[in-house]
Amino acid sequence: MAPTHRAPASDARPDTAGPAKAATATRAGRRPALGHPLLRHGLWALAALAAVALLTAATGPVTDLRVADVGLHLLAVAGLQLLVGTSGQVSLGHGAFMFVGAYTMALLVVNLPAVPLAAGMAAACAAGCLAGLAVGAATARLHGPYLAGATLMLAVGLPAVALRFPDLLGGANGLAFTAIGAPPALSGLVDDTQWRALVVWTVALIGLVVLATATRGRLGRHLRALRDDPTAAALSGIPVGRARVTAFVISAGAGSLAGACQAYVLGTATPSTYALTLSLVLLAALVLGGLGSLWGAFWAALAIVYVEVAGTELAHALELDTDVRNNLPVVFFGAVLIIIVLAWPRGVHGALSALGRHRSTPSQTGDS
Amino acid sequence: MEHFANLTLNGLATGAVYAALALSLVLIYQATRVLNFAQPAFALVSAYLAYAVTAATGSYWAGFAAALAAGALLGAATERLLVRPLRNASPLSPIIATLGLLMVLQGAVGMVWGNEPLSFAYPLDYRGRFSPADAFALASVLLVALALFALYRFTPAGLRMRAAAIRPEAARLSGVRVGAVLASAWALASAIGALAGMLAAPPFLTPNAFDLVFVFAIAAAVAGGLENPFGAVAGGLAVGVLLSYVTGYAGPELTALAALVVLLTVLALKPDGLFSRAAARKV
Amino acid sequence: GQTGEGAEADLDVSTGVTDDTVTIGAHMPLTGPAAPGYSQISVGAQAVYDFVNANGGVHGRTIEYLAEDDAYDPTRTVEVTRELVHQDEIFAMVGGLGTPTHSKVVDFLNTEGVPDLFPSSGALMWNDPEKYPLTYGYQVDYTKESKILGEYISEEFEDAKVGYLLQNDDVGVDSQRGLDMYLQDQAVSVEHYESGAEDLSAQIAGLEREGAEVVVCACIPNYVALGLLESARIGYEPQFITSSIGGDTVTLRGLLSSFAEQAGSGGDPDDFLNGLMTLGYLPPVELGGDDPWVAFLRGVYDEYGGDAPLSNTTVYGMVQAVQFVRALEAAGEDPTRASLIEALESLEPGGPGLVPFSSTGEDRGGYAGGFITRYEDGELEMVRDPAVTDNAEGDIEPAEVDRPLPEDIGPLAQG
Amino acid sequence: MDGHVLSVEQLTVAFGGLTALDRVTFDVPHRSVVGLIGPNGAGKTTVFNAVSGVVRPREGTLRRHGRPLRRHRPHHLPRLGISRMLQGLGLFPGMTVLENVMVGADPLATGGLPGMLTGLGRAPRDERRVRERAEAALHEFGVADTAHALPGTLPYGVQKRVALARACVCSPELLLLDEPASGLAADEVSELAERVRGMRAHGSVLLVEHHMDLVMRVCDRVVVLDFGRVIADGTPDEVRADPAVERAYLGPPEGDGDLLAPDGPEEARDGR
Amino acid sequence: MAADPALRAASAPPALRTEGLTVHYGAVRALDTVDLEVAPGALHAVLGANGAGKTTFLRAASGLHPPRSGRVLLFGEDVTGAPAEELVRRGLLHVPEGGGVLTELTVEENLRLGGLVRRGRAARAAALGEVYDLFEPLRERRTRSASSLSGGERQMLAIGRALMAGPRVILLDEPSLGLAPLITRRIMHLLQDLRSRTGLTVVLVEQNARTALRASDRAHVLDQGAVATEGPSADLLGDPRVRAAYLGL
Ligand SMILES: Nc1ncnc2c1ncn2[C@@H]1O[C@H](COP(=O)(O)OP(=O)(O)OP(=O)(O)O)[C@@H](O)[C@H]1O
Ligand SMILES: Nc1ncnc2c1ncn2[C@@H]1O[C@H](COP(=O)(O)OP(=O)(O)OP(=O)(O)O)[C@@H](O)[C@H]1O
Ligand SMILES: [Mg+2]
Ligand SMILES: [Mg+2]
Repeated sequence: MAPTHRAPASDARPDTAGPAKAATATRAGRRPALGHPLLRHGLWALAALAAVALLTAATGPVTDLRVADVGLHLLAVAGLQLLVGTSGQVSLGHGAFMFVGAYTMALLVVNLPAVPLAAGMAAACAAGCLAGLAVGAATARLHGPYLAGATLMLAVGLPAVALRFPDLLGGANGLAFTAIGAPPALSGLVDDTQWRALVVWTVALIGLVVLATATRGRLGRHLRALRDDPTAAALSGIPVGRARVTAFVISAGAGSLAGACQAYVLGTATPSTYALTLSLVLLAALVLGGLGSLWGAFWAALAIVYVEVAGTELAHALELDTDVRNNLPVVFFGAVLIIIVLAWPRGVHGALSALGRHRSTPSQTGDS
Repeated sequence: MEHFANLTLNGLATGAVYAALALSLVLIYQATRVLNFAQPAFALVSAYLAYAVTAATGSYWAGFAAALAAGALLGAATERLLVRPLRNASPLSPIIATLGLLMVLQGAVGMVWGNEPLSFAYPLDYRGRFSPADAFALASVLLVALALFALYRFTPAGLRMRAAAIRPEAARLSGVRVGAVLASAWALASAIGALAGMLAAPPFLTPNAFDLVFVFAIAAAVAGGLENPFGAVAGGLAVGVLLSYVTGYAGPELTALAALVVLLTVLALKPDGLFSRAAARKV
Repeated sequence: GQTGEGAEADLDVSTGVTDDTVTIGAHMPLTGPAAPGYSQISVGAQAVYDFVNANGGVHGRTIEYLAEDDAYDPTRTVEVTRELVHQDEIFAMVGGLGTPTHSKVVDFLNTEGVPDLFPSSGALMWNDPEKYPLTYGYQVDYTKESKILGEYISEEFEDAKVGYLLQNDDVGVDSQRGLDMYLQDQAVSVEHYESGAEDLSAQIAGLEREGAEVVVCACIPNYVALGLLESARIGYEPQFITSSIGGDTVTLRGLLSSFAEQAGSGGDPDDFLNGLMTLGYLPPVELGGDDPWVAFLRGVYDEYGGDAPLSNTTVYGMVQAVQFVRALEAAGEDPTRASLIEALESLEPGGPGLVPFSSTGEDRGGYAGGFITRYEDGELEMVRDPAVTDNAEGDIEPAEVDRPLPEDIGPLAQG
Repeated sequence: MDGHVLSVEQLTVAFGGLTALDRVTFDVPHRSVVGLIGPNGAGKTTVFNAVSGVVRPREGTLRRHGRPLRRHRPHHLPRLGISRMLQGLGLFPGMTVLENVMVGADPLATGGLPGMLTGLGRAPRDERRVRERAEAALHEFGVADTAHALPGTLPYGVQKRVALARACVCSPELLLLDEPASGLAADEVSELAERVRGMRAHGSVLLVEHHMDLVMRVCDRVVVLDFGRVIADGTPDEVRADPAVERAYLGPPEGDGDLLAPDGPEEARDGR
Repeated sequence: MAADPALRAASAPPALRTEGLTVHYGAVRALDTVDLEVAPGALHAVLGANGAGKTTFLRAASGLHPPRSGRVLLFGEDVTGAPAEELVRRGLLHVPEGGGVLTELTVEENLRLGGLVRRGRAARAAALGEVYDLFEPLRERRTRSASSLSGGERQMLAIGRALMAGPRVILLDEPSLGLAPLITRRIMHLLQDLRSRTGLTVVLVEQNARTALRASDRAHVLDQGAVATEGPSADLLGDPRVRAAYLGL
């Protein structure tokens, strides 16, 4: 440690990215605990599920599909949030865990159609956790760009497994299947897409409750501590390596569940879905949404689904040359990313909460 | 045995391309601690511009010069407009901004030139087991690495560059004009990236042509250690040769997997890359 | 609210048909690594629809063609397809592109009762009336065409060592099955490439090492060009024979145009291409004015197409559109999905193509075979006359086809 | 020997060619304050690093209550009843003061991973206990009102107290303090002295400090290092009177007027 | 042989002068209209409790933190708003709190970096030699990474790096921090020596008020961002009220 003894000088750039330092003074300590955390989070989740049910009941299958898409991406990004925002490990390979989940789900449905959905989800989560354990253990000593590089290669390399075992995993074509839809008892009440959206949100919200509980409690504290200062964290009794791996495992489990949800909704698992782009988009959306808070993950999921839609609609709305029209959505997404990162370096959530603070205490500004 | 030699030579030729892009990544990492995702896009724009200039003038080398100039310009502009404003944000922010830039530039190239492949010439005769074009690629990359090494180690400019990257404020207090130094580092790096683009573009150029090159360049840079230009070159050539063997002996679907396994192995043994110095004292 | 699942979808509907429009959709990669090579297909199809619309449409209705980008990512395919069906309410899917992609929506389209016409893929699964009653193939399937190629090679290059260069997906697998029926004993080497790879040097080196004198490529044009260039680089000169997806010499000429000069002989990309053999089933643009359909399509393309030269890939999309226009016309004044299907099944097997087109109740494999040409300085020489076969053990038989002229087809004639 | 919280025996640490510690031997008795002083680079922090498992000694033994410490790692310290305050404080800038101190108190929690994930089982009780302990420590160190502030926004003296609170919240048996007085104003140093003396009631302190007033005021024993060797070991008065210590570290006795007067011993040191 | 600073002040403009310097961090005013004048060749102390604004003052004076209002004059020239790197070229060196050594560079690279603003290879080499003579431990560790240094060694390196530039005015933020008593004294000696040899002007921020007042000619005492009192150091040291209220002595 340098004998610096004030708040970290603005020019100190730790390369073990503590990406969210200033952004994430959580309120864990600020609010007196309102009952049991599980109860609190569970009530939130039920409210959210009810909202989703209302929304899907009021809209058509295309919106249902997008709602489901938001839900599963929310879960994936929330997992990434724990890894990147809380534990400070930058992963460019989160899509690989979605790959694991999607294929676990697909293999189960294809080979053992009788297995109940919940068991499929549990298996996918377990497979993801195992993958996370392996990856976390292999990369526990890496920091900053080295971890980023290794996980980037993971995102590219792992889906190739499907190409290596075409008989089992379907090669480049992947697997197509139809998982069980709405139970007959509910036919007439909910249609198939709506049912799937509800399943996704149920899974996602369970995942979020776990992630929220873990982040608010001792584990989250440990992860934030080792993000901010690994040496001091170790000296305070935190087994740094093990905590890092734990973060990887949990985040991979969430990513894997999200992948399983995606496979369940769309009935496909294909390597090209889990290409590098997916991993990069997840991370980009996380930063755009705001590091360090599950709300950030929510904005991220919205962005992943709807910026794309907006770009496509823009392209259709404008009378354009073919080449320009085709490429417009990509450019649009990139431009949104740049503008938001420049305008709100702490993401949508950071900007909104700063706004909120500004409103409530107009005299207090100036968080460096 | 002859097959082995062929695979090795092919691997060296593609490895030179990875090495060139890895060099530009390393240089930018050294300068600003940013993993520049827009680097392949700079290379792409430069290569497409070179294509246009070559088509207009009929001279490959006019296109080549235009590419390097365009690369330098793009790099400097990005540093000024995207990276510098995010200096005090989280370290991830500039990385994500460059990712956004990658999307914008890649899409823009598609808008202007379309997504169909263009036929892109080699600088020199490409025929032969180790052709003049291959030799050009390898030689230019080695030369650039040598020059960069000398720049870092022996020149005040290199010292300023490193200082500006590590602790901008402390560097300013030693009289380093951090802004100018960083902009020129980005310009230089992106010119090297443009060189990589010119080497990687033949034979066919598409807006996504450099995606895989970029991935392997990152793997090369990381495996070699981000502190050292020779690490990038060694990493690039090693990755090129390795992938060539894997394709030749095991099957092309395994290349990415093999790269992953090798990278993890290297980093497990040397967490900061092969050419890194000892880890810094923490307390 | 939407139709529940399980119940047989109602086909007596005219979703997507209004008084003056018929809306159809397709999914294809317009961006991303898989886009190159395919964008001309939708350009060609659009040109035909524009031409038809400009000439009064089909039964007075203009055709609205929605080509959506799926970036060759099946997840996106599922999403855009559902949007096309539920939101844009298309009448039919026409020309959904790619095996990995389209195979993920074929179930959905069939259960939703959306006619699924002419997927742009040579996979065998489109021809499965039992499972996919609403799906009708277009492209000659990979196995059929490679059987014809295999037989030809086994006859014409009797003692030659043969190497395969295959795309590492169903294209390669299905093609190899057909080739192996005839070339099992001659094949000395099988090389694969991943689509998206930038380099074939290891594969070509492998083929050369095994001494392959004939190389069959089941590849898209990019990789045919790369293979030709790479062999020229190392001075390896086998006879290249490509399947239908890779043999577009217009595209190949474009790809190779920069290298001819360095090859040192007058600077014509034909130096790479001369002698190249290709399987085809549509009229090749090289036939020029000699073929009424090529002349017609060129006219349409010149007026409504893009800036790129007319290639066989463009023709692929144009013929796809022509076949749809034919079916739509036959579906009657007030088309329903059922009448469209009916019209398809009674469609004359002849069309712009040089081999029969099959879209009957039992066999909806689309083009049923092909012919083989040899390229020489811009001219094509027919080395194997049109033949048809099945994708199993069946024989290869000469094909006869009646080709209507463009002016015989109502919506096209008014021009 | 068993009475000693820590015994350092023949401790030798080398970095490449540089021997940072050379057969260092001393004890920290139960309930005592031991000062560790010496010129810059003498190896004081390195002693701390060896005790806390951050560096591996080349030779020598560390004993706790007579039992050797073998291959222990930094995160074992709380379990060993040892706690360390870093030279640069090492507060977690992204966490509130309360959370910072709660991290120090976390070893009190006993629940496992499932509880942390679900909030079930012992987790809520653990959490409450840890929080109460941390709040008590904040009170004790007079910084309770800053509980929800980020450390970076606080004056340095307050940050120091937070760091101390974090180090002390688990009532360690041995507290390692690395230059706790640096950057503090005179009155704050006095307060610190009181606290350090007060700690003797529960455990022992090993104190590295350049602030001689403090060292002389609070230490029961002082060990002096120079170039990695122990050059003196005794009561503060003995050490102050030791000419070797004066030559190597202290310079001529203070209070003789101008600090800037040329002093002989310094020249002598230059000639080493 | 020190020239009388007061005498020189009469003939030359002050080495450093601030007029109404005011600095904000967001909405917080950290420095409030601070006027200060340092004669060339003087050793001037700035004192105050934790958080009084001493560091902020130095950062504003050296161009690291642009003031909201007020002026900074260097040898009579207005340099308000000039960036720190320009001021370094004009001979104003700031050794920040905690030194700010570049831990990724070697010891010698750190020093060479400091000397880059100096013209002439020979001058740089001579300066390097002088710094090594001054801080022997640095010479022994010249090829080591600066991150391996002990706390005190880093502080030496930071001061050495500033000296490499051949400063005319040097701003030191708590230089004695973490240094052994002997080294602190040597640094004070060195500063005295430099000002008599080269006319160096020193602004010294210190927590240890007694040492600082003994070493300096004049001093300012800051309290909550404003100047509480100022005067010749000896007077301040002798004034019991000042000692009690601001210096905690
Ligand atoms: N990890 C390391 N690698 C190389 N050298 C080191 C390392 N750690 C310490 N040293 C060297 O060992 C010697 C002792 O360092 P240490 O930090 O223990 O000194 P110290 O007595 O604490 O000094 P200070 O009072 O200045 O803090 C120093 O010369 C330092 O340069
Ligand atoms: N980056 C910053 N953002 C917000 N407030 C700050 C910042 N830096 C300093 N302050 C505040 O400005 C005031 C003056 O701080 P400064 O660091 O100048 O004091 P100081 O006199 O140097 O104190 P010390 O003796 O602790 O070094 C303090 O109240 C401090 O909390
Ligand atoms: Mg120390
Ligand atoms: Mg200060």
